[in-house]
Formats: sequence, C-alpha cells, structure tokens
Amino acid sequence: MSLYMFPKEKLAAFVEALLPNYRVVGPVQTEYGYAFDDIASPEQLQLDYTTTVLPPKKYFLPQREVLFNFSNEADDQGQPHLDVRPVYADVEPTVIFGVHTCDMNGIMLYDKVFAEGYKDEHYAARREQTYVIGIECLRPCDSAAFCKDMGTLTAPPVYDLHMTDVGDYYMVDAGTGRGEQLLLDHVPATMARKEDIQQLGHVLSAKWPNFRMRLKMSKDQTPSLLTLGYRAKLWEELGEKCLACGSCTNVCPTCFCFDVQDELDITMENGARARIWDSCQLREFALVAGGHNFRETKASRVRHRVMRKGKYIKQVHGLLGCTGCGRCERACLVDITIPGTLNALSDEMQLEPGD
Amino acid sequence: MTENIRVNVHHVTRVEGHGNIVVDVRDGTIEKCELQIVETPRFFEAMLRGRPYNQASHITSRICGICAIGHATASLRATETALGVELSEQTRLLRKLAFHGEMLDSHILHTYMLVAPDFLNVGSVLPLAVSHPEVVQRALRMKKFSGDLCQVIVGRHTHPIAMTVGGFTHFPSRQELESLREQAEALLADVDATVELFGTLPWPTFERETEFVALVQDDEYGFIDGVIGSTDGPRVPISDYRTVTNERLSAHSTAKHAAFNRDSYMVGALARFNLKHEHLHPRAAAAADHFGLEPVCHKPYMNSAAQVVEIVHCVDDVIMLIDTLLERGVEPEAPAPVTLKPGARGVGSCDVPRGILFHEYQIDENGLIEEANCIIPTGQNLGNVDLDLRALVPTLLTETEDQITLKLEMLVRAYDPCISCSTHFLNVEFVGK
Amino acid sequence: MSVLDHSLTTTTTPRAYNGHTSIYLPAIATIEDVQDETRLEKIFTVRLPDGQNLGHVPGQFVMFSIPGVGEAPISIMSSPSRTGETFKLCIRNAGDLTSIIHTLKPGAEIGIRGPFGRGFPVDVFKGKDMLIAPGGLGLAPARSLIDEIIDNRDDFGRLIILYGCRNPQEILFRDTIQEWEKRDDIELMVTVDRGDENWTGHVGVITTLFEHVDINPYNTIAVTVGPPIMYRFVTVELLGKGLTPEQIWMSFERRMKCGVGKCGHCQVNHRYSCQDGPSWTYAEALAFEEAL
Amino acid sequence: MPAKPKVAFFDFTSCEGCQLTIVDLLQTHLGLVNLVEIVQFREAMTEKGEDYAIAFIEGSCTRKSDEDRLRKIREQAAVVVALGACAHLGGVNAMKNRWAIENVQTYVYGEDGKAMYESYEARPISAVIQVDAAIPGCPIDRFEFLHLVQKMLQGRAPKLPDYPLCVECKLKENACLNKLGKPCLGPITRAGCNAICPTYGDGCEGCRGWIPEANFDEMREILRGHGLSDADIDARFTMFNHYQMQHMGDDAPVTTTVSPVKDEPLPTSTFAAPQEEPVR
Ligand SMILES: Cc1cc2nc3c(=O)[nH]c(=O)nc-3n(C[C@H](O)[C@H](O)[C@H](O)COP(=O)(O)OP(=O)(O)OC[C@H]3O[C@@H](n4cnc5c(N)ncnc54)[C@H](O)[C@@H]3O)c2cc1C
Ligand code: SF4
Ligand code: SF4
Ligand code: SF4
Repeated sequence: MSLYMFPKEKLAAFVEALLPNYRVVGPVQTEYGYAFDDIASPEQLQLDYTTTVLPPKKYFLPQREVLFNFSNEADDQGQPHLDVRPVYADVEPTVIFGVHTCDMNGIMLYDKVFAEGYKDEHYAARREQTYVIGIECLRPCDSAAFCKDMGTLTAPPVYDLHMTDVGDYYMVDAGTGRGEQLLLDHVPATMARKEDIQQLGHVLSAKWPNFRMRLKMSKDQTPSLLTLGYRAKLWEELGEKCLACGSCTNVCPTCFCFDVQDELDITMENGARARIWDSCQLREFALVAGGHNFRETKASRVRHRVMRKGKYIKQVHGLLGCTGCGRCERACLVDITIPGTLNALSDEMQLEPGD
Repeated sequence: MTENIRVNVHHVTRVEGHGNIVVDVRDGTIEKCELQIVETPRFFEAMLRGRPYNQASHITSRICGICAIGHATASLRATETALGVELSEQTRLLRKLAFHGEMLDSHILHTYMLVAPDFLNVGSVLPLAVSHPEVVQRALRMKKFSGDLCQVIVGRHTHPIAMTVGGFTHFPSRQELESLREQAEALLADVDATVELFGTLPWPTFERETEFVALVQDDEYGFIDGVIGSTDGPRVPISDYRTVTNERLSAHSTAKHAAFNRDSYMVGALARFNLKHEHLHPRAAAAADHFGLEPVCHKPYMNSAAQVVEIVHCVDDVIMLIDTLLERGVEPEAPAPVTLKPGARGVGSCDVPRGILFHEYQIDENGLIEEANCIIPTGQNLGNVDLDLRALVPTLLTETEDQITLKLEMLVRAYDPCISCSTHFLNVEFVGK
Repeated sequence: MSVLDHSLTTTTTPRAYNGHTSIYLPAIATIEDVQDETRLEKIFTVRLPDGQNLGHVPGQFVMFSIPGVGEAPISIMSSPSRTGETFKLCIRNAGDLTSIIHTLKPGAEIGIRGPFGRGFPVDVFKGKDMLIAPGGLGLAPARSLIDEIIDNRDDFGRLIILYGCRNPQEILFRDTIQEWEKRDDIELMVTVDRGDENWTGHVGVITTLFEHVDINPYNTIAVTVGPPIMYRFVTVELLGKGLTPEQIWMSFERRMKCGVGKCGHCQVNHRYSCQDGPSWTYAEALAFEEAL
Repeated sequence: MPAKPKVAFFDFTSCEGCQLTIVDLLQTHLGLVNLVEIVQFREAMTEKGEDYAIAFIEGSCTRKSDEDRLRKIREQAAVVVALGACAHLGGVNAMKNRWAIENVQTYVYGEDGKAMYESYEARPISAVIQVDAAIPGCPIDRFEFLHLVQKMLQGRAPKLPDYPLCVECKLKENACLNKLGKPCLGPITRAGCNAICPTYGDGCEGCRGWIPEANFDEMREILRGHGLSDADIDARFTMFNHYQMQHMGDDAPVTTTVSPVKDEPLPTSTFAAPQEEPVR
C-alpha cells in the first residue's frame, strides 16, 4: 500500500470526521495513567502515552462476552422449549487509534489463535469490524518494556493504518485497502514525497538507540532455554512469592484463556452464556471434578505461564507468546518479571565447565 | 373499658433493629410501660482501641447499615477535628451530597415501607405492593435514585467506600453528576406525589410537650457540623456534647436517660424541623404547610411527616449542590493532611436521619485510637419514647388490645428507632427490674 | 512422522443453527431415554435435531450443556457402528452440572456440540490384536471402541478386555459384560480392588490381571482409559509385555471449557487435550512432562 | 413451575446492612418475589411465618442465649445460608475478641453496667450450627446474592470464587492501588464483589474472607513497603477476619496477640461512663 502524510494538527479533524460513523477508541488519560477508552472528542486522544493497564485485546475479546442467549419459554401447551440465539454482540464499526507496535504483535498472535483450528466467529466479527491504527514507538514506554529484545519494535502486518510522528506531520502507512479508504475519506492526506520518506527513514533508524536490551539471551533461544529449565529450582522460588492473583495474565496482550459461565435473568427462564477472561495462574484453572488438580502448585502455574510465553505458543502458533510490553511486570506486586525470570533461568542453567 | 391490659410486642417489626414494647396496666394504673432494647451490645467503642485512625470510619459505619454514611461522617469529623484537618470546599459539598443520599434512602424506606402500611391498613410493604402497586413502585424508584446518588459519590450506600479522613478517594465525573441531576429533576413528580399521599393520611393527634434537639447552622437546613440547638433555647458547641446528652439515672428505672433541659428530649426530623424550618427550600416549606406542620410541633407521630418534608428538601438541595459542583468542576484532590500528636481529641457530629449523632476519639502520636465514644440518636430518644408511651397509654384504655398494640407500635415506629445502632445505649429497661 | 500427527485430528464442522455458525452454539438435542446404570452413573440416549447422525469416531467427545447451568465434555459411549438417529452417553454425577444432568427426564431439551477431539485411529488398529484395559468409568469411552470392534469383528485379531473397578457396585454395563463373557471371541477379565460378600470374581487392582494374559507384542495395540494414576501402573505392565510406547493408547481428561482449542484449560504442556487429544499414544505422552 | 420455596431472614449481631442490601436489590429486581415466598423478613414486614425451607442468617453469634434461636432455625430450615461477613466470618464483631469479655463490657458500660449486657466471644454462625452456604461481604453484593439464590433454586451448590479480588480489579482496568502506594488486601481476599472498594479508590479490607491460597507473607511485605507498621498491618488483617486469625493459632500471620491476655486490667473509658451523676 501507499505512504501518506497529514499535518499533525489535522488529527483532531480526522477523529472528528470519524465520530459520526464509528466508535472511536484510543489511549486517554486517566487519573493515574492511560487506558484505551471511548473517545467523545478529539482532545481526549493521547497518542503520546505510556502503556495502558489493559491492552487493546479487550476490543477483540472483551472481559465478558456473551456467546449466545437462550430462552426456555413455555409454548401454548405450557411445555418449555429451549431456544438458543448466537450473539455477535454490540459489534459496531470501531477505529482503534494509537496501538503500540508491541500490542500490534499481540493482535497478530490473536489473529492466529482465533483463526487456526476452529474459527472463532465472535472474534472474527469484532476483528473484521475494527480498524487498527498503529503508532510507531519512538521511545520506550518505561523501564518495564523489553520490546527490543522481543523484536516487537516494528509494526507487524495487522494494521489498517500505521502512523509515525515525524515532527510536524504524521506519516501514515496504509496497511489495507480499507484503511487507505478510511484515511482518504476523513482527512486531507497527501502522498508522501521522496524527501518525506527519507525523513521517515531517519526517524525510524534514530529510534533504535533509545531502547535498551534486558534479556541475557536472544529471543530465539528462549524455547530451548525453557526446555532445559523445565525442572529448575527457580520455579519453586517464584511459586513461593507468587500471589496467584492472575494479574499478569489478565493484562497480557497475548493471553486469551477464558472461562464460560451461564447467567440467568430474574425470571430464570432466559439467560446468556458468556465467556470471561480466565487465568492459568488461578488455583481452579486445571482443577477437575473429584478434586484432582493438574497444576496444583503455584510453582507449576508460574512455570506454565512462562512456558507458554516463551515456548508453547511458539510451538503451536509459530509466534512467541510475549511481546515485551512489560505489562505483567508493571502489574505484579511481587516483582515476578519475564526478563528477570528468563535471565535467572539462564543463570541457573549455566552448566559448570567440565559438567 | 379495658381495665387490665398487657401488651407485649416482641421484636417490633419494621424498625431497624430489635425492640420490645412492654405495657402492663392493672386497674387503670400503669405498672410498666417501656420500650425494651433486646439488641445485642456490640462494643464498638472498645473495639476501636488500638486501631489506626483511618480505619475508624470504616469500622463505625458498620454500626448501622442504614445510617452508615452518617456514622462514617461523624467518625471522620471526630478524627479530623482531633487531627486538625481542614476540609476543602469540594469535600464539604461532596459529603453533603452523599449525606443527602442516605437521608433520602432512609426516609423513603421509613415513610413508604415502614410507616405507610400502618396507615393504609396493610400488614407491611409486601401486601402494600399488591394493594397499592403504584405506591410501592414509586417508593422503589425514589429509593433507587438515592441509591444511585450514594453509589456515584461514595460507591454504595451501606458502608460507603470513597469517604476518607480529609477528603475522598474517588470523584464523580461530570457526566455522572449531570445524569444524577437529570434523574433528580425527573424525581420531582414523584416527590410531589409523595407529599400528596402523605397529606391524605390520618396522622394521630397525640401531643406531649417536650424539648427538641438538633444541629443548627447559620444559613442552611444542614446536617453536618454546626452547633447543638434546643427548642428550649440554648446553643452548645459540638465539643460540649456531653452537657447535652448528659446521662443520668431516671426516676422510674435504674437505666439511664439522656436529658438536657428537661426529663427527656427528642431528636430527628421533627426536631430539625422545629429548630430550623426557616431554612427549608420553598417546596419543602410548602409541603410542611400542606401537612399542617407548624413549629414547634409536639406531636411525635408527625416525625414521619417531617421526614417527608426533609425528602422534599433534600431533593431540591441535591439539585442545588450538583449545580454548584458542576459550576466549580470536580477535580481529584488528595485528602487534606493530618497532624499526629499525643492525646489528640476530637468530637464529630452530624444529624443523621434519626437525629443528632456524636463520635469522639482520642488518637495517639502513632495514629492509633486510644479512646472512643459514640452517642447515637435512638439512645437519646428512648427516654422521650417512654414518657410518650406513659402519656399515651391512659388515653387508649377504651380501645381493643389490637388497636392499642398498633398505636403503640406506630408511636415507636414514628421515632424510626434504628436500634441496630448498638453502640452503647443510654436507656435500657429490663424486665423484672 | 512427528510425534503428533495432525492428520489424526478429526475436525468436525460445527453444526449450523438457525443459519448462524458459532463454534460455541449448541444444537438442541432431546433426551430420549434415561437409564440408571450404577449408583453414580446414568446412561442418556440423545437425539440430535431431525435425527442427524453424530458422525464421530470412537474416543471422541461431545460438549453436553444445560443452558443456565453449564457445559461439560462427555465421551461418546456409542460406537459409530451403533449410532443412528440417537447416541448414548454415560454420565457420572460428579458435581455441579452433572448432578443437574442426572435430574433430566426423557423429553428434556439439552445442548450438544461436537463431536470434538482426536479419537482412536480405528483403521490403524485393523488387523491387530486389541488389548483394552479400562478402569472404572473409563469403560464408557472404551465401549465405543469395543462395540466398533465387535461389530466389525473380522477386521481385528484377538479382543482382550481387562476391566478394573474399585468395588463391585461400580461395575458398568453388567448385562453387556455377561454377553461378552459368553462369546468365545472375547477374552474378558474383570477385577475389583475390594470385593464384597457376593463377589466371587478376581480381587486386586487392574495391573494384577496382566499376569494372566499372554500377548503377541509385535501385533498388539493396547488401549487404556481411566484415571490418571492408573496409567502410570498400566503402562509399566504393557511395556513389560514388550509393547512399545507407540502401541499404547490412552485418553486424557482435562478441564475443558470450549472443546475447540481456545479456552486454554485442557492444555498439557503445549498441546490441547480437546483437539490433539483426548486420545494419545503413550509415546506422545512421554514427550509431555505434564501428561502423566 | 414447582412451588416457590419459602424463605426467611433472621438477624443476629449485625448492622442489618445485608438485609437492607436485599431491599435495595428489589429496587431493580422486584421479580425476586416471584421466585421465592418470603415468610419472614423483619426489616420489611410484620407477618411472620415459621414454615420456611431456606433461612438466611445475618449477623454473628455473640451471646450464649442466641444459640438456641440458631438451633431452632437449623431444625426448621433445609438450607441455612450465612448472609454477610458477620455471619460468615464473625466480621467486625470479632475485633472485640482481642480482649476478655469483661474488659470490653467494663470499657463501654462501666463497672455497674457490664453485668447487664450479655456477651461472649463473637463468632460466625458456622461455629454454632452447620451452615450450608455463605454469601460473603460487608455488606453482601446484591447481585452475588441474586446469583447464588438462583443457583440454589436450580438445586445447585452456591459456589464462591476461589481467586483473589485482583482478578476482578484487573478486568475493570483499575489502576492498582498497591502499585500507587495505597494499601489494598485484594491479593489475598476472595473475589466476588467486583472489586468495589479499589474501584472507588480505597483498598480492599478483606470483608469477603481470604482465598485458600492467601500469601500472607508477601502481602505483609507489600504493605510494609507502603510504610505501614506491623500494628497497622495486623489491624488490617483482623478488621473482618479477627475470628479466623484467632483460630489459626500459631499459624496466624499477625505479629501481635489476637486473643485475650490473661489478667489484663479492666479499663474504664475516660470518656463519659454512663454511671456518672448528672453533670448539670
Ligand atoms: C474428554 C472428556 C471426556 C469425558 N467423558 C466423560 C464421560 O463420558 N462421562 C462422565 O461422567 N464424565 C466425563 N468427563 C468428565 C466430566 O466432564 C466431568 O465430570 C464434568 O465436567 C464435571 O462437571 P460438574 O460441573 O458436574 O462438576 P464440578 O466439579 O462442579 O465441576 C467444576 C468445573 O470443573 C470442570 N470440570 C470438572 N471436571 C472436569 C473434567 N474431568 N473435565 C473437564 N472439565 C471438568 C467443569 O466444567 C466445571 O466447570 C469427561 C471429561 C473429559 C475432559
Ligand atoms: S508476558 Fe508480560 S511482557 Fe510479555 S506480552 Fe504478556 S504482559 Fe507483556
Ligand atoms: S488494587 Fe488491590 S485488588 Fe486491585 S489489583 Fe491492586 S492489589 Fe489487586
Ligand atoms: S473490595 Fe474488599 S473490602 Fe471491599 S467489598 Fe470487596 S472484599 Fe469487601
């Protein structure tokens, strides 16, 4: 697709023009930081923001999503009949502004998870109705980020539009035809000229030194490190500390596990089956009837999460399950971090010379 | 003529908490006539000892589920007075708003669900829902508004969350305030219908002269802070509350009564009306006229009418407060700082739905509570209820026991005794004493 | 061949309902019959809308749901050879949902999704001697395979069934077992961990039966279905008889919420038991630390 | 539909806020009265039926003399549900268990008054009678109450979440208070209230009781990190869960004593004791 540009002050007009026809969401300032939320007027949108508590995954896999409604109403003879109606609930055309490159990598993984094997129509319905507008990260969010290690500093091909701040202008890469249309329909953008593209190149190459590396190994080594470290002592140590609160998975852009719950209305005849985010860190996640728990200890659960991030998801879907966004580190109250864990594991796995 | 009556109404239903009325008349003379409290004591004052000062309001709100915001407010004011905290204007406004939410909730619950069934001759609110569905639905609508109001400002009505020493931990958004204001406007029709309904009720005319005590403020019909006022004249600063609640042995029992200038006094909506009716919003003043309420009104049954007047007043005041807040804008602000020092003492008071409430704490230099005292409105009213009962019973002797029982229950209910406020009571009479 | 051959994964398209497709939307099926089996288990005969054939292979499961209560994975007890307009499920009253399932009466409408999961590769088993060793409720899913073999008896070699239960009351399908006993083309042994006054049969855990059978290790497939702890001991016996891990099949029951490889609950290391299982070879299981 | 089950509400030592919360639920869910038949609900009705199948009990047991009433309820009801923290945990009432009963009696009612107020160690009702289910919280969450009632009507066991509050808090995308330096017991407290306190900016106080895996050691470290003294942390751990801490014995994760110390002197309040002669 093509590269466009528009003056930064036109962003407000862009948002304004979208508002009548789309649900527009993006990072907004909250009392304590930023969150993806609905935008009612352009000035709410904060494209220069530090990472939000929850990633934009909530727009594709909401915290609670109704899968179908059911009813058990009685017919003329007073005989109740079960009826089920699928819901692709409140899916309205949505534009998400300001998705960081790490989070776009999260979306890329989601796209695979929910399309491979059985296709998840609920996810697909939301995804199809949603325009992703990325923003190039030129500086790290904060010290928790390790996107450079995880190779998520560049935008993966999931965006409809991708914007880079080049001073007075936003350079906009149209990733899809519909994205291009969205842009051209709502903002007076011009094709980037040669010198603009050159400037973009400068900005993009200048950003790399701003980011530091935190891992002692390359991301490509994490699967084998984790294979080696399956029985490491480290997991016990982390299990002791872990609160089993599930915060790390809930905030993670690549975690997608869910629970399914039925809810009844006040008549108890009608209701809905909904899926709700779940977490492999919680005690009951692998507990089955009869009381057997396949991951009884916190140590085994912490390990499972890290294994998923650094190995299992890659085995199944071909992508690492960590984008280096640093959210789990910011959320964890006992300092269990992905870089800290991987580095400690690598230390523990160092074979003594001669072994 | 009933010469001998024994009325024993156990667990007077439809009052918050447990109370028993015991009346024993023999040959026309009253042997016994009292409201007994069977509520279990809870020892909140003792429990507060050694607790950090910022837990006090959360603990004491658990004294009473219906006056939770009131207890939290009195508690915070006591702590704030002790620790020299200056509140911002925004904090004061938000606290008033939350307080109104509770006042409305409690008064609506009491008048519609507990008092009205008596007058409409149905046992309780459940049959009322069958006989007068529109009345119950209106009550639920109005209650929902008060609940929503509390929710927006402090998180919930029973055991408020966002009120803290020196301020708030959460702030309503402009949108929320605007929507509340809209709801309040929409509620005015229900408010009018309420005045109409209660205007048609046959209020018993029983009358007994007594003293009324409430918090009074210079320029408003307020509920938080001010000075202690009496219909007998004196004004006393809150810090001297003990000269008002003044506990002494009563002539007819071994238990203690609160008494100020007479044998007993009454607190609550009627007391507030009697003391500061001139500050009512016009619509509320009109409602008072409609009920024939005139200061100083000595008819205890009219306490419920005064509560309806306060419902009207609070809805108007809510609209006014929201307008003020919208005009100034609500900004998140950190709670005002505290100064810890050895032996810091403070009294906090507010006029909760059932009347004037006092908390007093002493806090040490580490912020731990050393001493605590809570004086609740129902405790202050009990002496007055007993005297009312004694004056009322002789006038009822010609009636059937059922009628007597109902009238007595209605009298007790008129006081809206929140007996679950079971910090220590000033007045308890025990059978056999 | 990789340890896990995905070609074995049976992907069934979800049933369309009212013109929509959603992998989470159940078809509304009817309970045709309910039979008490033991104190804890009942057998439910289920009819799909319009008597559609379920179209499963042995070892697969369906997601059984009562909207308003919940959903659970249940193995299909019927063999494909005996599945026409209805199929059977054997369900143990084990908890929240299953206790409500046990209150269902014929005529009740329930939800069915599936069949899901990788079943047993019956075609691969053809021509082989079959040693089937279910424990307890494991006979229900094993039954699907056993009946399939019985109904195509000539396609297979010996059929050896070693069935173990904790006590005589737990024994499933007593009538059927008696019929099996009568046949001379089935070698059947039943044992209980603890007998009672009426029990005259073998007493001892299931592994004690193995010493009584001789097998040809080069042409035998073993299938064992039961609680996780059983696998640990049964596999030792089977390996002792000279079977390779590739010749031993087993079924893994994990918590499942979706049945279609999304919800994450049934993961065994990186594999989803609902898709890549529930049937696995022991060779596959050995590659997963979390399997056994 | 089968006959509506008869339901009764009872209160013991409590603020009655949980029953009020049910009245509040009726504001939006009046249909509840079509699902059950309420035969006793002292807060809202005069009628009294003694024929009930489900008993909701609010409040702790704090008097020997209340035990009989509890046993009577147990005999009548097929299902007994503890309603709210007081009934479920002992709740705030149990804070007084830190002292001998004469101590608190004397403190509040004076030397002469203490005998008039019967009381003993506050306890959850499960310490007196068998309880089939609990609806936690101070006060209860009205929607959790509704959901659990619906489950019971379906014939299911009302199961509570076993995971901590942080789960719900995260789903709501709250800023974590502990990260902001404000103490919150969310990591060790059972979820189900939708993290209402952190949502309103105030740390969780543990009113729903602890999760089975509560990591008290790390929780204490987190709170110490906010500059809280051990006394302050103990006070937080015992605000609603004093009874639990008391009965954890040596395992109790507190640094101070939670049970009465022998022969502690009986204090009198330096504030007005009710024995005083008129001040006037
Ligand atoms: C592939 C497979 C096949 C099965 N086949 C049968 C069968 O043929 N007959 C039979 O009686 N049972 C079978 N089960 C077990 C059955 O699914 C559980 O007994 C049932 O889920 C228990 O649910 P509950 O709500 O009654 O119990 P609860 O203990 O109340 O369950 C609590 C939660 O755990 C989940 N859960 C509990 N146990 C299991 C489990 N073993 N597997 C998955 N989720 C579980 C439930 O979904 C529920 O949400 C099978 C399980 C699997 C995975
Ligand atoms: S594991 Fe942590 S750092 Fe990695 S993507 Fe998830 S939240 Fe971000
Ligand atoms: S605020 Fe409290 S409940 Fe919420 S995430 Fe933080 S610690 Fe957990
Ligand atoms: S957040 Fe904590 S204190 Fe607040 S209601 Fe929930 S469990 Fe209770």
